[in-house]
Amino acid sequence: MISLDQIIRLIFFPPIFITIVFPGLIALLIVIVFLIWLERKIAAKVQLRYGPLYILKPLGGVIQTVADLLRYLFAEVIIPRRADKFSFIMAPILSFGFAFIPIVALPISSKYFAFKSDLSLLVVLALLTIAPIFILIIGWASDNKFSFIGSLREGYMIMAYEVPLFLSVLAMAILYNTLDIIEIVETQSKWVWGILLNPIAAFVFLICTFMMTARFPFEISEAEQEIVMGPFTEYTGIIFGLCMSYSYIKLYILSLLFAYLFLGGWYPIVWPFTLNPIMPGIITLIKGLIVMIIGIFLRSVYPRFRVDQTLRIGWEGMFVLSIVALILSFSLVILVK
Amino acid sequence: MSEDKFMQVLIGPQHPGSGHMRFIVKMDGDIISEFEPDIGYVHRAVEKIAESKRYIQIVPLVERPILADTANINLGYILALERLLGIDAPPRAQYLRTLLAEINRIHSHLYGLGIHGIMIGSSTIFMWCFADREIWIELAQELTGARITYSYMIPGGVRRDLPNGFNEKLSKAIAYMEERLKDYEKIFINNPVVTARLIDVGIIKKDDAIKLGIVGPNLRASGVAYDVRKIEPYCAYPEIDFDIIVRKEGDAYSRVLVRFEEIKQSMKIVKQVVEKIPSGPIINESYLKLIPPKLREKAEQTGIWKMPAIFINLKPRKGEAISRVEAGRGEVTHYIVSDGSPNPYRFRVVTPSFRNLIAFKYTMPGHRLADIPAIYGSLDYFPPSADR
Amino acid sequence: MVFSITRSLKSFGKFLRRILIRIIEKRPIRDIRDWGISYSLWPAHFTTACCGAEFAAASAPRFDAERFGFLPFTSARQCNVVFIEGTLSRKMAKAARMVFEQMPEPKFVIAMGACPIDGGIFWNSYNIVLAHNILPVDVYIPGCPPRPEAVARSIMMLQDKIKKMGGAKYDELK
Amino acid sequence: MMSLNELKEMIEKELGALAFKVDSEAPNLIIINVEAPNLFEVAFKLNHMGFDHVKVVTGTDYPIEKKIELVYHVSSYTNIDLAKVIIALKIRLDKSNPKVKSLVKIWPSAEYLERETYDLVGIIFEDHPKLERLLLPSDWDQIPPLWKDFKIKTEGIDA
Repeated sequence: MISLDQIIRLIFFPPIFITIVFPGLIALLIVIVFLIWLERKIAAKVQLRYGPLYILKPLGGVIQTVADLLRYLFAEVIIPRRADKFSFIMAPILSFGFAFIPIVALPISSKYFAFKSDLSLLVVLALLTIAPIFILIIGWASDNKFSFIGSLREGYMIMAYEVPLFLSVLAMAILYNTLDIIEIVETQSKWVWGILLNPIAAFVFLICTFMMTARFPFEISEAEQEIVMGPFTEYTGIIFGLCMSYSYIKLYILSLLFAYLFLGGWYPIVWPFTLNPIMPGIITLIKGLIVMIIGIFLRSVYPRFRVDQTLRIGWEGMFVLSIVALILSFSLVILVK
Repeated sequence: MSEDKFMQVLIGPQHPGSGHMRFIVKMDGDIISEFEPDIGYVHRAVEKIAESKRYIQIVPLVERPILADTANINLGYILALERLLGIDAPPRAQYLRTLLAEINRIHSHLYGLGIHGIMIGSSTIFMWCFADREIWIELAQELTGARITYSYMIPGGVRRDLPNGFNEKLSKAIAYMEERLKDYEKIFINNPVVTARLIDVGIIKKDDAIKLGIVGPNLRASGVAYDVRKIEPYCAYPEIDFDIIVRKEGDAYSRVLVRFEEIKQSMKIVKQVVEKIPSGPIINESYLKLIPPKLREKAEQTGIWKMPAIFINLKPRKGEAISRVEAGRGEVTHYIVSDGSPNPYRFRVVTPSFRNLIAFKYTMPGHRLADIPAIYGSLDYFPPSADR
Repeated sequence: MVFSITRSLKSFGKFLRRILIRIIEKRPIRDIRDWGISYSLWPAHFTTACCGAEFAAASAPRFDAERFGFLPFTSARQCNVVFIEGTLSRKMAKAARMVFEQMPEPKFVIAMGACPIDGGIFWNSYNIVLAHNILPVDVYIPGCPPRPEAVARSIMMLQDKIKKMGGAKYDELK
Repeated sequence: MMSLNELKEMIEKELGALAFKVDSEAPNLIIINVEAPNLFEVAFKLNHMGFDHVKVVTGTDYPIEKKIELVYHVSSYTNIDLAKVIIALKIRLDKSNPKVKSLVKIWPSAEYLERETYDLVGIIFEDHPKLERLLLPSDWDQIPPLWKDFKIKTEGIDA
């Protein structure tokens, strides 16, 4: 017989807890459901509307996304005749998977993590870069001109946001003298938050996050009025649900990463329950949510840039800024030593 | 995909950025090399149907294709018809027509501004414009009794008098709108992303604009000071003071600005109209005579007139008439050929959108794919009115 | 050999699909599905004629159709409602049929305005098509043009039809 | 300021024998009747005078006379004096062979107007850059709908 105690211990076994509960699948699902609702609700608030409401009136229609998910779940899945069937189905699943995997490397606190590695920050970023490749495959497999153009745009964008993003992370790594997320957070708890140490790197990271996750004003690869739904134009049903959540997963992971790198991770308050993974988890999540909410709020302020303008911002703006951030980090390190 | 280096992209009619038409675009990489609008998706043969209808029945018919700007299109038709009938509206009716035309111009411009906003991705400006559009629609509704299909102007006058308390509501609406326009400037006009998207995009030079025969705000944004309200004043416009907004640049951004400033001008006109409006009958005396005295007495009290029965059998003289009117989107031209029967022999209406259609073909090439919605929105093109 | 395998795979797929549909059509799952669908009616961006102006007003702040979970969305593949906004011309009717066929099931049609019902003011035009001749219309909205309130009403009617009358059936069971 | 009569005389002088009748019905309208072969030359001269754009192109069917009347309404944007009038350039064509030289080369603004007239009235404009169906479906095979012998239902007893 497995006792209750064993079950609890199994659930709180770090690799399982992190992948399944937090920051893994369950928390992810709740956050996405909440985030998409919040996105529509914030936009509605700015736009003098109510937004989704009647589905659950007392709570302002918070489960609207659940209804949308149900519809996707029970909708017919259409595979266009001219599409390459295997890659058409596999590419979104794999892109979802690779966007999700980096979660494993995210620690909850200094004593609670799935695995400890000196390079956990690098692992997260490296895994995140794999996912966009499948977007290119999607565009090819759909055999639709809008998908094709959309995935090409994504292809152009990959370089423009990834190089500055990596450089800004590198700047922080130099500053903290480590690539281990746990040590990064611990270092911050001794000094000050990273955003105060190197605000330029934080800014670059934030902008690149919005570029990477197709937030406004960089919603280039899914630009509705130009190329319908970008790479995902041909997708129906639950596979489209995967595609749609793809950018939100990336937003989720990058926001948590932002919290670890720049906002002191789980460390604003000294909490008494050291063993408990819940409290530090919540603190990290709140910090991440603030970043996510900034991201979704931009929708109601900005229209979108053109693709060439975005690339220019990436290369001429963010790239240069990230170099400046690197120099700043170097000089700080030299100054301290 | 075709074998040569060009890629043909068909945009629409089911496309978030196309409206009721199709663009046949030939792309060279990300650059448009050929652009052909394919219209006719909303062609409902207004001109042919008009030949089977009585003159008064055409009043609602011409409104339908141009749902966003019904008052102005109607005014044009009525002016042409009045020229054929040899009749004129009394001064009060002229002022009321001007009032409705300008209210309609405001909400038509808000419509255009909003659609342009959503085209380049700003859903907020779309929602705001449509929210504030409702205020003007409600004012017009108070005046005419209908939400957007007013059928307010009739030969020889208008259908209803000014309702009680209209002036207060109007001044309230103007005060509100002036505040809101400042918000619009913050979120849309001065938004860095908007300026980056629209400045120097879709330039129509002055010479080209004249050659292509563009109309309305698009023409004025290219530096041509042509406004029918000044060139050939109709209704109460000769007695009203307003400016023609002209800009030199001719790009998408200047078209937005012209529209934006014209909203302010329209509010100025509306203010003057309610100040200057003379008292008197609202239908021409020759039609008024036909109303039985008792009904007439009642109508003078309530301000709501029942149309005389003669309207169903209006028989204009044999001949033809042309009228032009500055509608929200530009100049509307109505041309009626009458053979003396109660039905028109030939009815022709050329709408501003149809005149602006040519701008697509000659403006788009050389721009990027992402500029299509930016330029399309800036032209304020309303497909049903072009197709009729 | 390969051919026969693919054919048997196909027939197996069909069989699987039929079984899945049978399971989904059972009571508790069906109710959950109908609830989800009724609050998630997404029309495709497909404006057929001038009623589109009033349709846009219906999703704008004063009337805000998004309260019902009604969100105009990009392409037919991700939507489940065809909203016929006014007259269908012959050219547009072809497009409307195509949009309808591109949509995944279960899908619905709302026809707005007098024109799709009987032609409206354009009843004697040579270039129009009545909606019921090409699409299975679920809800009609009379009016020329209907007010945005009527659009909101039509959404509620369609929700009722899905929830109470089992409107969301897959094509194979119809 | 130029009065309507002065303008009329000016146009008569300019066009000479090309136009066989110039008159004005309304205070803003000057009607010039032209023979089809002279149309292009007249248009060229009008354009030279400053009438720089076409407002309307209309084709009207007269089945009893077996003619189609083609009207170009022309006006000006640049010259304020000319902008106040509209010139109606009228040509009568045989219904059996409604062919005329396109004026797109002179007034590019006529391109879509002429194309629509071709589509709905069936007038063939020679030298037009793209004379194809515009409003009607491309598989339209009946007579042009704006001809009087194209019957649609009408209200009343015969409906």
